[in-house]
Amino acid sequence: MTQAPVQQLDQIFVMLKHWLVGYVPAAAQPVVSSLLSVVAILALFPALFAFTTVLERKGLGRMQNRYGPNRVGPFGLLQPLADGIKSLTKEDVVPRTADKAVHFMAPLLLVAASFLAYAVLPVGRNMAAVNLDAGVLYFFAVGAVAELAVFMAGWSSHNKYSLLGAMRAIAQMISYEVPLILSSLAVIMAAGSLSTVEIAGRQAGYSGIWPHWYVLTPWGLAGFLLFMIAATAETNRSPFDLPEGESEIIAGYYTEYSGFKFALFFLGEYLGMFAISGLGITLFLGGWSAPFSFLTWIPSWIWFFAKLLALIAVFIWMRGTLPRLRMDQLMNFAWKFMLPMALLVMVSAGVWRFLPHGVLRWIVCFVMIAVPYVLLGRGLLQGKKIGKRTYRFAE
Amino acid sequence: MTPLTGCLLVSSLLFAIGLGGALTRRSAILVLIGIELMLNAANLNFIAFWRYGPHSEALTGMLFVIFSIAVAAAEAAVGLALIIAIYRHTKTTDVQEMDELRG
Amino acid sequence: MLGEGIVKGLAETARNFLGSFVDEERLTTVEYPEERLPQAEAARNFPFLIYDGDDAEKGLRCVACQICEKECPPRCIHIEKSKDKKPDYVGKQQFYPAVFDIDVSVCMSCQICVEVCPFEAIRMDTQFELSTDDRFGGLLWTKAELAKTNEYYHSIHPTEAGETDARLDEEKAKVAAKAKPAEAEMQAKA
Amino acid sequence: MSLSFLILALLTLGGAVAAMTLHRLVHCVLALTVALAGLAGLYLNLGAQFVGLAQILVYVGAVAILIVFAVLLTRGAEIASQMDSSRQGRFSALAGGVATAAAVFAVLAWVVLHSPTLSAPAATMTQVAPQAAMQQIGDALMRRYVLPLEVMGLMLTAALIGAVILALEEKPEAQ
Repeated sequence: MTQAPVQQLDQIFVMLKHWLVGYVPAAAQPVVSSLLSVVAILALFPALFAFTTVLERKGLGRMQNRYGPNRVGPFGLLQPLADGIKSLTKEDVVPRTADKAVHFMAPLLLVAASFLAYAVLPVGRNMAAVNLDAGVLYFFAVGAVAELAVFMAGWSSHNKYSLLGAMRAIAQMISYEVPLILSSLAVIMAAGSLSTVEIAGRQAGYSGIWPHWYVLTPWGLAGFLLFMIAATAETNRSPFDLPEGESEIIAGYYTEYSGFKFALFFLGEYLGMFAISGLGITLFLGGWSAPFSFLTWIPSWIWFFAKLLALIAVFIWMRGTLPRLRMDQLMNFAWKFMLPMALLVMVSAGVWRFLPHGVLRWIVCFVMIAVPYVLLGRGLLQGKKIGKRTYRFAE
Repeated sequence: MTPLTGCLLVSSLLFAIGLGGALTRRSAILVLIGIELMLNAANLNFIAFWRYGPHSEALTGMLFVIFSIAVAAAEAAVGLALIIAIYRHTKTTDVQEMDELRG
Repeated sequence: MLGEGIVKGLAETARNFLGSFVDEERLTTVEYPEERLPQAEAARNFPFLIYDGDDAEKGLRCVACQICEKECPPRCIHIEKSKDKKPDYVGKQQFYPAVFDIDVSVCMSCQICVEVCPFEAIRMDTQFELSTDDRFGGLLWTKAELAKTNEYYHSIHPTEAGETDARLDEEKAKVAAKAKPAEAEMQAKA
Repeated sequence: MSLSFLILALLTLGGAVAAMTLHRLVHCVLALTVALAGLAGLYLNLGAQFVGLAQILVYVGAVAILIVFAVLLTRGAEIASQMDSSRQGRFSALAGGVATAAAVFAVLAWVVLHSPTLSAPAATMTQVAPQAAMQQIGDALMRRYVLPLEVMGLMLTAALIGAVILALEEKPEAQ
């Protein structure tokens, strides 16, 4: 008897959509159905963005032993509203030498690309806007468009800092896309599907109380960590925020943007962060499934957003902790550490698949990743690049 | 006009545009862009024939395009590396200026 | 091992984050309009003019000598000397400033006017909440706005005011001492 | 010939024309991106989901960015139109190129419109979109086409190394 209302709560949005779609003529139903999904995404994630900006500023403040915004509204929760009004009423300055059309299109393209990525994210049971056969591929393809938007912004501004920022951003995004895709490839291999819905579904089972999440395997854990590091770089978040390093190149590729376009860049960046966190959750953290079998009565969409908020908190935590990398450190890290480790994770996932269940495969897979990690780390640290810093002074 | 004919016409027009560009433009990078366009025109043909032709379950056209995309990526990488190497020596990307071997 | 430092750093920030909720002492922020830090005694901002007694016009120590006007590096002081004279604190007849304006939007708080003033008439204020919506008139202070009592001076810079008063008293005593023998002589002659 | 096909074809061809005629190189590359994205849309429209997405991933995400990088690294040649107008005989070269392209298009179009196979009744053609599940593509790649796949991997590696060596800065000590 208790099962029914729980399931209804779980599917409440799906049922709501069906109920709404039922009111339109049959011919228009597919259009209306997808429009409803789009509207839900367009409403939900910017709201999450607004909430996250407060969360981030308050969290960072607490890490630095200060309060953060607490004046606008209760606990400063209306701060994003004030920020939004501020950026909307500001003058929109376009440099005289800027390439006007490209300059105008760049933020729009970035935000559009970021929104498109949400189409394949299953935010709950039966709650993906589209179930694409090649969902993960779609996600990365759309992500590639964001790179172009960043370049357009940097180039069209006709400003050396913008161009530098754009070059840095592209170099970084291309470099980190390799480990990002390779580490998700391990999951794709294990799940045997490119569909995000299918991958999330594969992880929904339980052994005892433990879920079948890929993160709960040695290669999955390593893959998840690599994925999140690459995701941090991909979304230009600290400590990989070289493209917009305030202390070096002002604001990087959006130096010449003001007012609402600046806000759009901000929105695009955060949307990208949510989207890639959502993909990380889908691939490694079991999507919408509950972490323990006795917690399945909580609706699936609550679990997805709880995990999303947890990952956002980790992003904020990292931003509050780590200093920005240098460009050569960034590239060395991508190609000399991330890439070999991501390849190893892939091999390890294959080994995991073909070894029989038991302690043996745990040990083999763990050793396969841990030993190269230690050796690689030692090699990198002994090299002069990340060695102990020596200072030289002008004589 | 059947859908297949439409696809083929679009593809041949795309090929002609790429060819015309590659022949008339003198920047090496633009020549490369023209070549890319011609390659993509061929890809469109493969996909169109896979879609409307017989034996679509064999996926031949599709896989050919997949391989072709991979080759195109490699070609672009090597081609641009060549252009950059030449630019470093001659400080130009004009294909007309690259006439050192002309007798 | 690679990543050790990162874990340590993450632990440190986590401690700060959680600690700030448990231990209010950690939060060093003083939430300004409601609470404020006590100002240091030597704090200074913009100059003001001191007057003795109750009447700003009568008790103003300034004698319009215009030294401060000449010394002011950004030239933010404007003084117009009076035609008539009035007695100063020791009773001597002196000019007084008919107009004494300071443009605080120009003033750079260098305190040179205070140092050069021979009459202890100009001092630095500690008032800093001076924002106004009139950026020309609102920041040009006239004599009436600048004049403040000696008691106010005592309240903001007690030590310095004490020293100044001691010096003034000494001077007054000297003048009185000079006046006394003269008086005695006069009496003797008489 | 659906409306979506027409729109995508126009987008592709417009992008291609712009890519071949615009003056600034970066604009050309952006137009090329539009053309390639339109082409990806055409693939998706034709039911080739994997190829369409791979097209976006590879062309928009990698090739376009690569060309942009090359443009920025060869900044001396920023304005392509200056180059095109600097010499005599430009007009005849232009006319020759366009004429060749037009001739090629004429031949191709004639063949397409007069081919007996293509002008056969539409009934012989597959009207239902063929199914190409990811599983099938993967199977085909790993079984029937495994040798080409391996060769492709080898070629990509060779291209990677070759491109790096070509673009590598020549050190003065090497002489």
